[in-house]
Amino acid sequence: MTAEPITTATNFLAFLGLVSTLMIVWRQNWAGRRRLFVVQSLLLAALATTIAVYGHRAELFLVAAIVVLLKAWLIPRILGRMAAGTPPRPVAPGRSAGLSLLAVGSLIVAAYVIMLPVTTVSDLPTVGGIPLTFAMALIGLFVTVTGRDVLGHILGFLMFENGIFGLALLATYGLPGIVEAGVFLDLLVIVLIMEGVVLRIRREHDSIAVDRLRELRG
Amino acid sequence: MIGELLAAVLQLVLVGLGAPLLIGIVRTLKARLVGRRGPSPWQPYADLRKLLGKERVVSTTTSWIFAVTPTVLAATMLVSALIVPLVISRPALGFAGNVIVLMYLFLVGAFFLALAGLDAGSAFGGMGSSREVAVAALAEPTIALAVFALAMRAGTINLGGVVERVSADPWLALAPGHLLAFAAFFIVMLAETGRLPVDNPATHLELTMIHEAMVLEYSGPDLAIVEWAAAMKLFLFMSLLANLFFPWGVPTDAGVATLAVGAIVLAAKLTVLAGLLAVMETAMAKLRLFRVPELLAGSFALALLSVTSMFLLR
Amino acid sequence: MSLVVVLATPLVGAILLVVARGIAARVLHLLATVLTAAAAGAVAVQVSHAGSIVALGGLFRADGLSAWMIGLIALVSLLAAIEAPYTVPSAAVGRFRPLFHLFVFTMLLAVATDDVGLMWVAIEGTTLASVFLVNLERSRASLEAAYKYLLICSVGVAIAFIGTVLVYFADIHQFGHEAHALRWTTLVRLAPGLPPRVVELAFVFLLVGYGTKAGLAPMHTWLPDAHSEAPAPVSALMSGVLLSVGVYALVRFKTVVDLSGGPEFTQRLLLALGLTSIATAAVFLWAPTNYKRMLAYSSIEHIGVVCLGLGFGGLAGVGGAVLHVANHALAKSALFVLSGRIRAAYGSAEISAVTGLLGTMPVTGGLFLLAMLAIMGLPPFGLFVSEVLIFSAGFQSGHGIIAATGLLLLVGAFAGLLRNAHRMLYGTPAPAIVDVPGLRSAVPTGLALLLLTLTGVAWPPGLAAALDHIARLLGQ
Amino acid sequence: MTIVTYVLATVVGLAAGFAGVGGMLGVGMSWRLPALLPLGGVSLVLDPLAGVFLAMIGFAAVPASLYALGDPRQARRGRGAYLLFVGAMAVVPLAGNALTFLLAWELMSLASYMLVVHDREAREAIRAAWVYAVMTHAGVVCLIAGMLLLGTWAGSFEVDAWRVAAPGLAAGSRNLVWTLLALGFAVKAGVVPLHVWLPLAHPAAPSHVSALMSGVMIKLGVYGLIRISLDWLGDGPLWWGAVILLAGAVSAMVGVLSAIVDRDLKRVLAFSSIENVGIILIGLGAGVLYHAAGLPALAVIGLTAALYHAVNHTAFKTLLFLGAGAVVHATGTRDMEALGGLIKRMPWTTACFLSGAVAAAALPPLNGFVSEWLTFQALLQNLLIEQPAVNLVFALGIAALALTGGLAVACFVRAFGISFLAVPRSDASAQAHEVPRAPRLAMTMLAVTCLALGLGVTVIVPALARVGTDLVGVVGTLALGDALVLDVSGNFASLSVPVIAVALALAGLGVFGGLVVTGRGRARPYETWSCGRMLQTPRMEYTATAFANPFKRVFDFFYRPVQQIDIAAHPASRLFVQRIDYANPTRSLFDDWLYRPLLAGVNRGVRVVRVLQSGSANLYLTYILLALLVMLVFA
Repeated sequence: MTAEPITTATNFLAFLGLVSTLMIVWRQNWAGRRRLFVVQSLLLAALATTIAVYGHRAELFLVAAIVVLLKAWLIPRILGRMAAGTPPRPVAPGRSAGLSLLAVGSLIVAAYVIMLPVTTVSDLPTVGGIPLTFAMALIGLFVTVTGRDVLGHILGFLMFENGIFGLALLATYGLPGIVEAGVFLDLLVIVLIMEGVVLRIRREHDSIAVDRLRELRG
Repeated sequence: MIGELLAAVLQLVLVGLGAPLLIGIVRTLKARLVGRRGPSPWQPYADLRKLLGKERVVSTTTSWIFAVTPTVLAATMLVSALIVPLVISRPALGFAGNVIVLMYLFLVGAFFLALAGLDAGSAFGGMGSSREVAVAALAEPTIALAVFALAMRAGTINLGGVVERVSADPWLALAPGHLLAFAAFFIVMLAETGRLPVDNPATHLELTMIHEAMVLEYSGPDLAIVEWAAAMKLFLFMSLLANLFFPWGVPTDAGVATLAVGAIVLAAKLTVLAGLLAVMETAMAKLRLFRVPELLAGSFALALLSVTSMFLLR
Repeated sequence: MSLVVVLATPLVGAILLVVARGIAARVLHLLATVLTAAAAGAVAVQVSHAGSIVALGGLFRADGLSAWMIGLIALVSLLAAIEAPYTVPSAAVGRFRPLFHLFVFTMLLAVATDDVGLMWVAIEGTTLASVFLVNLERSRASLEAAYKYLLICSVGVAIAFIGTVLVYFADIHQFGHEAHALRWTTLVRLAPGLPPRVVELAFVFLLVGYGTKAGLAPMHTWLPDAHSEAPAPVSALMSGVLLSVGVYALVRFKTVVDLSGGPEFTQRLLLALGLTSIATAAVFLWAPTNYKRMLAYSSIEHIGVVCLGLGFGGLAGVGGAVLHVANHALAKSALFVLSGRIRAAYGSAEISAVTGLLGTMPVTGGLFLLAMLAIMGLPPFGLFVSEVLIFSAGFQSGHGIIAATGLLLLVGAFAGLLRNAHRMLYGTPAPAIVDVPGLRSAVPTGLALLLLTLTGVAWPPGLAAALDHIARLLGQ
Repeated sequence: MTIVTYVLATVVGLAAGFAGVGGMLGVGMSWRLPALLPLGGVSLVLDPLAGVFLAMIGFAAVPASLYALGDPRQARRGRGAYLLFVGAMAVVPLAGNALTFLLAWELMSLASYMLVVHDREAREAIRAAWVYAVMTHAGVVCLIAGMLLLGTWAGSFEVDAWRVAAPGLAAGSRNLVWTLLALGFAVKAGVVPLHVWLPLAHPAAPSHVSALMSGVMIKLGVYGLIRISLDWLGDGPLWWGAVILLAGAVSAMVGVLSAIVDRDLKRVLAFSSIENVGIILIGLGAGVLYHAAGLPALAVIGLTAALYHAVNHTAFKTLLFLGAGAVVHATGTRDMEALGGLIKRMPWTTACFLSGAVAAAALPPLNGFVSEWLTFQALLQNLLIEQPAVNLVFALGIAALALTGGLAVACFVRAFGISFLAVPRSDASAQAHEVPRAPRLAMTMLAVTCLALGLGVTVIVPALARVGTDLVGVVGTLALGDALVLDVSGNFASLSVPVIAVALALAGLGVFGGLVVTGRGRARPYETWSCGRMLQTPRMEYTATAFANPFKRVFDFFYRPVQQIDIAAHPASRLFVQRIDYANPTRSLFDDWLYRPLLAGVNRGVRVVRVLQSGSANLYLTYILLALLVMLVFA
């Protein structure tokens, strides 16, 4: 039976999303990561439009538009403003990307195993992409955990958010309107607050490295 | 009823007057054993009469306890005299108490004597009290177990009951448990009445005396009463030993003739025991104070043996 | 109608307070909290009669549990609002008031809404509203605490979002695109039909997510930093009710999961997390350096006890847990308010700096001693009775070993708490310390302790019935 | 305000006392308030056993409150806690269900904690309060666990339901419940090795409170043990009684041995409380053993001995603590090495303390002797039980009781002799003055009670025996002899304290009369003989440490004494000694091997675990990730 167009399209887009996430993990310098984040957001917007077209869900067009506006343009601009002050960090020698790629690989396998209950029970055409987007989320979490500075944390968190957004799209063809709006609002507010906090950290510690933030113990 | 009264009076007279004589006999026997002529057995009466005549000198630091103690000592001994079956198996106050009451009455005496020792405020009084109370404490468990052995055998711890039960069945007296209990009780008697291995009654050397140290401050009539009470204590302990473990000849009914026979039998037993005591005392030297607990532990082991033997041979 | 008023008052108050200045701000601040409290009272009365009230077409709904939480949030925010002028530095009070009311609004929204998705947004909102409250004093330490608080809670709540999405997926997969699929009432109605495996997977995400907000170990790491660096009224609010809102969300989802796949799954998880929380708290309570961190760890311990109560289940277990949430909120908010005053007087939050508290500050010291006794679970205060209730459920539900271990760990926590209370309360009093003047300032904490004695020794007539109703509501 | 509180306490005491006596005489009463609290609400039930303990609490609270009235300024702080303390203690024996019992029990502990931490500056009082609170709380947690388990298995938290359901329980579960509850009650009763809080807490509290704590509060631990062994859990196996008896024997010996060597007067009395609880438990253990072996008559005797000694101990220990309080009030110190010669300055207190000491040393004709004698009778009749192991336990009990009796005499000779007799060792005790009239009245009341309890044997033993039969089940008429003589088990043993007392009095009068009549009453005052030395100073007296020296040598395996001598030589040459300080402190077995290592272990463990909160955000996030993965895998 020929796969429906929606399955092939969503699987392909989800795959591209995962590749972009791997690229982010592989690229260490900040500017490259920010650009890849924009690519990832655009891919998600494309995913939303395909589901809107084939899944006959009109409101997803609006969602895709918001994704482009917010995640592809506004948030990267704020990230750029945040990173303006920091001196370009040389890539730490000896810190090969190989180790993290290995970890990311195992996370992808874990994502497949975790999502087994969902994939076995669901008969949605877009079921193939669910583990991929969940892997994107887990990798986002991994980037947050291994972030050496505040920007690493924020970027990891945003990737994690993207992964979840993708999962939501594939699994449920979009959440109810008010919840979707709430999520986007919260995301924007988090980034704005994070910008305020980062500014204050830079003023306080004149560096945004994480090991400056270890005074509260016990 | 008259017989009961007569028996009570006889017991009081026997204990009151007989005690110094017993001390005298022991002293003369000890002297004879070491080849000395020694004083006559009536010498203690002379000492008491001399002391009664002397003037009472009382230390300024003492309080009313020091003054009351001789009376308390004598009173406890006299009451005990009416409990211990001397000339009759059921004496006047027999119903009111038993071996445990007797032991605690002796403890009352020891308690007040120790306090009197401390009251004078001198080093010797304190030392005597401390050691006397230590020895008394360590002797307690042996007494309790010996009494337990008797109670198992006789089914009662009323003194009269034990005497009647043991005299009725002679084989009881020869049972190993019974003899072990006797040995344990004998060692306890030495400790309680301050005889040789534990405390030397004849010396005034500060470091060795326990009983004498407490009464160092007494003088005149007080000293007389204290000595008298100590003599009575020895008399009572020995007669308790004699009548509990070898109760033959202790009459059960209170006729004039039977009482006389009882008195004579008691006198005979006491002389034998006095002889045994004299021999023991001349044979042994005084133990160092911190070896006395080992002696008492030995007597405790004997008492435990007697209890377990009672079990096994029941 | 009163439900909308309860939600609207703090929101409107927050907006007005952004612009208000001077005496108007102070009046508006108090007025807003008092009005919220009144509205909460009205909601409680209506719910006790009608069982549950609905507003805005079912988006907002208050049943027994919500009414209980709304009442609690209103009460604690009243206590905190009255205390605010004393401990919040005057420079920061301009920024404090609007954020405070926004924080209260988000919490009320979380417990008042029926829509699970909106509840998620509201709980995320509570984090965002309170970040700058934690960093009010702009010290280096409070900045670090605020940053970690924001980061860890956002990650945690995002994990909870995965859970919410999975629940929504399970609902749609089974019953197609329902009108209000994410409403709790529909979820409970459809729960038996939901695929158990998916719902249980969702519950794991929800437990980790909302467990972070509730301060359950091992997701508790943000709590001691945030609560010790925040000003007293904020940490009173956070420790008292914010953690309980996290537990509220867990309870809502537990009911759904229990109906779909049976209670064993959630029981095992809740008991495990409950015990770990009490154990971690007991260890860190043994020798803390800072008394506000000590109070934060004691919150983790009590939330662990609540978790045990939920895990044991049964009328006594869940009822006890709900009562314990209220008791703990009252006692802990009173303690944080008092610790704020002690910090203002002694100038330092270190335990070693505070000696002879009963001598120098008799009123605050006395109340602090009573509140500490309450938090240690001693009668005549309510925590003793609710703990006995919870552990009686533990033994009745056959989890004897876990209940016994819990009790043992509580003794460890008791020993730690008492040791530090002794170092602060007794000893030679420091001379140059003066107590906050006047008894009026002691009225709010005194009131809270009085309420605690009520639940401890003499239960008001309706309390037992209310707890049973709530327990039955949650499927026991 | 203080006066009102203590008068109120006296009234509560009297009410409790008479209600208790009423309860003992069979007046049953029960009063329930189900709505007030969950798990069955509040329910109070008065039965004979509760009556005995209620009477004890009531009649001890009266003199204690009276004593406090004597010095209102010092008793001002903690008056509220005192009232709560007396009230909560009165509720404990009446409690009819689990929650009421636990609530009253914990309130009692809380009130006594507040009173122990009375003196806020004293460092060791604070540490004592902490040790006391933590151990009591651990005990309460055992009680909570035990009672909730019992409530679950019996189906209800009411005590009556327990009695009905107990026989039906499986043996294993009943033993588990018994062990838990026994541990909880043992902590409160101060049974060794859970006794370490008692010598710390009692001396720290004000005297009238430590009198109540020692006299009455630890008895509630005994009350609990009686309830679980004979009443709530039905008739249990033999080993229950054996455990109680052996624990009692060990506690008695450790208590009295520790009391003999201690320098602090109130600590001596606290240790003596441990000893007396040991004696009570020996009696109770015997009773429970007989009950389990199916000999109800002997079980009643054992229980009666335990109850009687509990009543007696309440009387003389309260008296002793009030006496010690008077001494501390007068001299300001508790150290016996600084006391002495108080008999001349405080005659009234000395007389009362002496009567307390004689009673505590169990000497006739006072009450201590009678109950110890009765305990002996209970122990001596163990031949009727056939098992040799049980007989061995009884033999150990007899030996322990006897040794304890002897050592108690030594302990109280030392406590009374060193503190009150001879020459004052410090100027504080030299200027001591008699206490006001109220404390003296309180102490006299108690002294008279001790004598009355001693002489009234034939009235009290039947009353307590009725309590015993009510618990153990109906048994034939106990042949307890007539009004004058107390017979135990037919003619096994008989005792008549009034007769002995009268005989002693008569003999004493006789001897004294003889002396006076023969005109030898006159006495010449002179200095104490000291081998011819002219100067007689208090430093020549025997001290408390010296008095205890023989015991330290004999029992050195228990005390493990440490020799501390430091010699201050003259700066010019080592040979000329200016001052020698000699101390011979003993070490506590339990502190060194049980509690200190426990605390050190906890501290080490905590230091290791604190690393978890190391401050790095990445580590915290890893915890969350790990928690997620672990739960996904295992759930």
